Amino acid sequence: MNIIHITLGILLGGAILTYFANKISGVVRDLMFISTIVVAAALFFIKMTPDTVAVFNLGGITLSLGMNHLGLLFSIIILGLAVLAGFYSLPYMKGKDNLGFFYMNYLLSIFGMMGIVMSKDLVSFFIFWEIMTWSSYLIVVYNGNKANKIGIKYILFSALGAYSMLMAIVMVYSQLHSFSIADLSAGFTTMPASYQITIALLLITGFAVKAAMMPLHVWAPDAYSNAPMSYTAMFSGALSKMGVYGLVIVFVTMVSHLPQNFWVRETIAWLGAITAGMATIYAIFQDDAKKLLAYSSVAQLGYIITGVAIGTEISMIAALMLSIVHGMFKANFFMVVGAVERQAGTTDLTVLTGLIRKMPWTFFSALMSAIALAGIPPLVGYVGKWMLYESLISNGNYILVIVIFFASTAGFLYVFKILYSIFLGQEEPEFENVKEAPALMVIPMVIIALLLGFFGAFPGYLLKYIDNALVVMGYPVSQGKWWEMTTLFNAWGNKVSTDLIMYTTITVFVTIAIVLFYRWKNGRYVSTKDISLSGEMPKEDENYSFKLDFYKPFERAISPLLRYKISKYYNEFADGMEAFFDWTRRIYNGNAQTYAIYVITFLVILLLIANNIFTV
Amino acid sequence: MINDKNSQKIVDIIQNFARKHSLFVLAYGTGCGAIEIPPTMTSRYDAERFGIRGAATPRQADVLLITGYLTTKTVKRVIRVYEQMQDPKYVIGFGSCTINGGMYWDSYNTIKVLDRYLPVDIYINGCMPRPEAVIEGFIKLQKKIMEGRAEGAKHYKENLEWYRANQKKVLGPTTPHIQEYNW
Amino acid sequence: MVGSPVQLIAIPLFAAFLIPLLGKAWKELVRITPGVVILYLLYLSVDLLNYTIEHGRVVEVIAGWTPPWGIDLVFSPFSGFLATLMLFMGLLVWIYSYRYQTFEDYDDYEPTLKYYLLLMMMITASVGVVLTGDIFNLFVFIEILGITAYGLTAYYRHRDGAEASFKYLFIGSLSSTFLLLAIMIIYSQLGTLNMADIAVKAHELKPVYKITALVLFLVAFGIEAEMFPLNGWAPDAYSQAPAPVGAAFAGIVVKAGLYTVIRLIYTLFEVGGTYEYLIVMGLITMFFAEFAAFSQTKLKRMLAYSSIGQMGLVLVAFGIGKEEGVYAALFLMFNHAIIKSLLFMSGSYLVYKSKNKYISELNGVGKMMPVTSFLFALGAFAIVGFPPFAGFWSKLAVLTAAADSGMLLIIALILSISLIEVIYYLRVVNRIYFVKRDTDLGITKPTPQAMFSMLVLGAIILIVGFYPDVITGVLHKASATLLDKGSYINDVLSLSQTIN
Amino acid sequence: MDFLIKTLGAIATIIVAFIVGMLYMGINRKITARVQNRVGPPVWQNYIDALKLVSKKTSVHHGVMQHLAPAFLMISSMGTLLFIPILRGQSWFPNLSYHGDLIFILYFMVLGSLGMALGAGQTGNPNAAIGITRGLSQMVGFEIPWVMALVAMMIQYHTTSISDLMAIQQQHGWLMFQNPLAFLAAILAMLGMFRYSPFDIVGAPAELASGPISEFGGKYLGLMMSSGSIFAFTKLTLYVDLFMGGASNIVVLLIETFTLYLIPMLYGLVSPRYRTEQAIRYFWGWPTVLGLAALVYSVVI
Amino acid sequence: MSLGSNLDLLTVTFYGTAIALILIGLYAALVKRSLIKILIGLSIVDSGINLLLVSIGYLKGGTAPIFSPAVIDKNPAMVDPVPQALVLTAIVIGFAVTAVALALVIRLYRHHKTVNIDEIKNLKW
Repeated sequence: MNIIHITLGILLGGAILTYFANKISGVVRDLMFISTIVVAAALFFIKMTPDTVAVFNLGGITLSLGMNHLGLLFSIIILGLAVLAGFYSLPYMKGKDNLGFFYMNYLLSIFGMMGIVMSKDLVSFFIFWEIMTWSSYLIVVYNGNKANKIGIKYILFSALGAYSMLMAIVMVYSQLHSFSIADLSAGFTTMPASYQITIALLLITGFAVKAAMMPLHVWAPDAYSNAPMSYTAMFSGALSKMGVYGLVIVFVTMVSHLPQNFWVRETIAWLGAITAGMATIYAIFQDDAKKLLAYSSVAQLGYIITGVAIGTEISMIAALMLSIVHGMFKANFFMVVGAVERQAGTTDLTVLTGLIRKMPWTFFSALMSAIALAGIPPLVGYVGKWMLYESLISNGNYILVIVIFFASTAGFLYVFKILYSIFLGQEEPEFENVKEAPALMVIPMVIIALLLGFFGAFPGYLLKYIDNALVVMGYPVSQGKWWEMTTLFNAWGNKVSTDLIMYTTITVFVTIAIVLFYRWKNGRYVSTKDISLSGEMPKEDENYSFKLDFYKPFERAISPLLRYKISKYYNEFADGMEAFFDWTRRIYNGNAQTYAIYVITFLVILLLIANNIFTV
Repeated sequence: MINDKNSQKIVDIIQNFARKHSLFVLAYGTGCGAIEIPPTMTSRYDAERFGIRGAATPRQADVLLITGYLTTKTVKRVIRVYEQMQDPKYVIGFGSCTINGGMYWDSYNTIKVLDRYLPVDIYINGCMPRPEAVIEGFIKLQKKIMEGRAEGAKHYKENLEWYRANQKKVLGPTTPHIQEYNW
Repeated sequence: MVGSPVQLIAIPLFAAFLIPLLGKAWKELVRITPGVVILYLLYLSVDLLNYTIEHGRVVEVIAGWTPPWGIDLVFSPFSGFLATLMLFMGLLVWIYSYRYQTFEDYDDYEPTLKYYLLLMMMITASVGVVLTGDIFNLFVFIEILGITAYGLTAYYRHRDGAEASFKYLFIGSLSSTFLLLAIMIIYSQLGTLNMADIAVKAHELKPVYKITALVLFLVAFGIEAEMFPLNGWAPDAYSQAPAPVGAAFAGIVVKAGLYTVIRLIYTLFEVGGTYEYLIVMGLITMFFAEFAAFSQTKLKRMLAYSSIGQMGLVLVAFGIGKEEGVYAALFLMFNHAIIKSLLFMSGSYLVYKSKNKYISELNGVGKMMPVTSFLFALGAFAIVGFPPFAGFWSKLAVLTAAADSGMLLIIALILSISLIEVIYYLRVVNRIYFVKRDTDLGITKPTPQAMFSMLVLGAIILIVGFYPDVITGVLHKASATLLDKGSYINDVLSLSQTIN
Repeated sequence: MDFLIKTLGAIATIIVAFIVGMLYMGINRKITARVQNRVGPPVWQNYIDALKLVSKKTSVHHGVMQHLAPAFLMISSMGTLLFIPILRGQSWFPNLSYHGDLIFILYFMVLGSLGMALGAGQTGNPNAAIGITRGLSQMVGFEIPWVMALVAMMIQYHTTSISDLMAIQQQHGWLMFQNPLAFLAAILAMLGMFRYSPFDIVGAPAELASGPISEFGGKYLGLMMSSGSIFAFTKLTLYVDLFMGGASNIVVLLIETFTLYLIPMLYGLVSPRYRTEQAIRYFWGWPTVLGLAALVYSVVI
Repeated sequence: MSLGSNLDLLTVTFYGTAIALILIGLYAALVKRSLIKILIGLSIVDSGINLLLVSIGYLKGGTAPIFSPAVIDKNPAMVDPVPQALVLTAIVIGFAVTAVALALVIRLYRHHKTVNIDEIKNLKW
């Protein structure tokens, strides 16, 4: 019994107990759920040391679990978000059906994720991966909304990824007769070249599905937006990072040894960048907050994939930094949307309007997340992006920089859209009685928002963990070379002082704000209906907020790009396959005589060719 | 210091100077007089050399230029625009129609005397006034501002009830949207 | 060791014919007797299995005639494992069908009597198929199995059971024709019917006879094992039979059919190309069956096609050969028996009231029948191979076995088939849990007995899933035994020497 | 002491930027008038305007974001100003230029737009929101050639620091001659950055009632104007630093910045207005081609 | 005891008839549309196979395979008893199958009011 057993045991046991606690009462269930997460997280962070190992023998296979700094880094994302989103979840999910089921799967997916980051061999990795997949799948379809469309899409792509991973795993086994990841990285170079590239590509496919890389991303927008927001915070924030985790391992231990190293990296990096670009464009035109954020998640994951694929030291730091930061701000954003959904009853951006005065704290955290998401200094979102650009430029991927920069700039558009549509604009009588979300929901959001600011000034606190993780992966120590506690360096020795930026910003902001707020009391708030509009005064039931065709000019400008939609090809392929399946089953035409003729024909054919296929 | 009388005077002088030389005009082009505004602003007469420039919204404007007759329908808007403007603000009545109704003196639905509804600082007479006259009017207004006599807004505030009563009288039951005026 | 393998066949056969007599005494005995008998047999079989795992196979001679002249029963870890599995499934099927409501629709106890009689005979025949060492005896058991299966398929008068049964019978009699022809060729050329003896003498056969016999065998057994172009009967029979019979088909009958193919290829003939044949046919079977399953609109038919597809996978696993492949195949057979039976059992209760058993009628049933739905979902998750359920380990075993032999293309094909499987099973699960109920069909609660047997199956899925070692030891032993052809021949034929 | 000097320097920098920026705007108005055959306002007209706006009473607001919008704008303009070198090799304007690099500045310059966008959104005026969407869309347009030009220079000289680029220009000559393609792309992007005609659809007065700022008056507008003029100076200085080797003293700086300022100004005087999508397509046309060519050029060099 | 060793007219007739029966039976089973005819065809196939089986065991001039001391002393050519046993079993089984099949046909006829196999396909796809 060590901390690994205990953490996993608590999570698994807690999951099952939570389900049964639901039969007793809702309060017991909630307590069970939250205490499971909190206790697991607390014990984990207090007790976990990087050298703990646990071994199971199952089915003739040795499953070994352990922890290293890379895993620790991702555990921070997982458990940190789990605690925050867990607290958030309690009021958010209150009164919904089947909560025992929901919380059980919630805990199971955390269990799966923790298992993944602890796995030291491929089989346990796969087992936990699948547990994570199906538990998250059950949550995606949990509210029953278009379950067969969205859920099947999600599970189909997940299974596609998982099965390509499984194929790679058995290929590894056939070559090395071991499932251990350590053996794999040691023995990778001894494999035949064709195996090396196949295994690497299969694994990349498997992880890219979870990380929603370009041709495999079509599940993501629907799945993200369909799950309850308190889970999507985890889903987009932590669960998708498992794909990143896998990609990091693959790129470090395998791709770097490939003869095709360069091409694999370039391809994946480009796919990541195109993912970022296209997903951003689609995010801009979404009219549902959840969908918008879902596409935005895909886009952000695109940056991360690019960073991982480039694989230089600084790009790895950038990718891991972006992973953490994306986990923070996107989880926060989804929580914001969840709070809005709970309080105002909808996430339709064309309906929502003017909630800023009703939900100021929610707006504050949304604003912080938005600034971090857009990568604008001085919040921490900027650190990762900066490093990503520096790495791409110093690595010679110039066009990639442009693509990513385009995605990033276009990201402002949807950031503004979501902030404006939900919180700004004219107030609506329909939302007259909307209140700020309960404290249990607001506090996690505000905590994340403040953390975004804090890490913006002192990114070193995060970079330290990333550095440890990268040292485990065989990179040299990067502190001092690429970053200090409050300074970032690029390949050419140029630097950015994050703390100075933060101080300058705050100084200027506060100074100007003081000027602006001088004689604040003399000012008077007037309703947003009181606007200068050619002397016209909107009636109470009229709302002049700009909602429809929000970025029509941009859409017109970019229309050639929108003509190709990958889901169209997938749909056509699926329809074709379905028609084909339907056609093949016509073989069973229901006539016994036909079946008999099949038998005789088969016999005759087999007799005729038997000499060729059987050797006596 | 700011409450000190002398320094207040200096501040007033500076402020009035600035206000005088920077008149953002919101032209309310209701009547035929609007046609005289473009020549006033463009190359021929170039009002901008006096610091007069157009403003697009009442929030930014200093001068409300009523170019011609106002009907009961438009006066509602004009009042609203006027009240949306920020202090200090001035009204210029433009053309005979704003003074006494002009050629619409017996029309059933035009406003005859603008001053009953809005505090007009300067009238520019003529039907319609030429751009020269308009510029003349602006210069008069500038003088008034410099001397600190352009206090229509203050007058409006002080006699709000009277104005409101007049407005109500002419607008009748169609006045529900006029906001409370308390700034 | 408490008894000889003969009891495994003799007792149920005897009991089957005793049932009507007992029924005259007390009608409830008709229901109770089979259970008691099967329970005893299961005990016997487990005991024997334990014995054989330690001491090697038990060869039992019937009526004193030693092989190669007489008929012998071979209880090896391999055949014993299958026999035990069949008996266990038989027991669960019995529990499940105990006071199964449909039977009670009839006033008299005659249908019940027929059902239990046929069920007992079916179990007898299946166990006989697995245990016998004589090829003609095998034929006889297969025929008995067939006749009982025809009867059980046509059990319901008001459904299309007769049609399904006729198809089954038609194809089945073709199968028996070919089997008899093949036996005839073997006997005419080798003059022996004992499997071990045939295996020894097989090389004496002229190639033309050998190949003809092989082809005939393959087609005949292929029909029983539901290979692709030969399996037209299967989905009909599965879907029209009563639910416990469907489960029994998946858990018992198919296993017997598969066993024959395996025995043929692994023991009787050593002919090059058979393994490849198995793989190719298995893949084709899988593909067509899963394609068909994908587009089904009726639940039981979908399960039936899925079952065929799984059998294809088992064939592939056997075709991989080697110990890993056989191990994987046996594991798959075990899982398939457990899981597919559970799916049939729970699934038929989910659509109990429905006439046409459409999948769309499952919408939202999860709220009304939580436990049954949960068990169905568990089965679905297990059969598509999600860890940590039982199906995962067998899938992993197949894949590692294939990878060991370097058959990457096959792995890819198996996995892509699995994708289809995932879709259509989860579509059903989605309907059960996450789609709103839109029919006014009522539900029928499972009987406690049925619930018990389903729970047992569910528990096995979880136990094997979390701790596969409960079963892997036996499987390893069984697969080693199957591959050890020499010792099989030796064990069987040495009897005659010791006696003579 | 050092801190004090730095702070004073920063304040001085901002004041100079404000004065110069306002002056440029005034000159712009004057020149525009002359081109239109008018006398035009005096060059100090803008100071008067700003003074008037600040002294104007501002007694209504629509919420806190409207208050903060000018603050956000100021962060972006002043902050950027503080992080780029004003004069080369002189201690007159000590600032933070060694603590940020080009990519940082690229992003920092956007913060103001975002804050402004939020402030305009808060007012609830549909014209403001429409203007914002146009502005942001247009920004996506001109950022592409702009970034291309910057990346071209970064890879040509292996640095992302403005000071380093200035130092390099001391040795190799101005970058506008070293990589003329990048310079052209950057200049074309600058047209969009200044939002003068033909790219002034954001605040098209006749159509959108001055767009984003339509609810801002008084001190808000005054601060926005100040911020705009500081930002104009900042951008010009940045261009001078990047392409004209920086300036060694204030006179040179003024000459150089003014020369650059003439480009968008004169281009704007003779241009009608582009629609948003036309503007975006314009930036993704020749400027982007030039930017790509610049990239290729600097890779080849 | 190979097939080709003692071919004579009788053997050829036996084998030929048996194979002809099998083929006729298969023809009936595969081509005829009536369930009854199909069953008859299957029965003919059965008969053919049984005949074939018996023929294998046949030995020209062989006696009945009855072991008695008198017979054993003469060491005569006995026909092989095993095929005969097999045939007996096969006949029984065939009988049972035919019986079941006929019962099914009656059921099908009641249900579908036809014995045309083309019309009995409620279960398909």
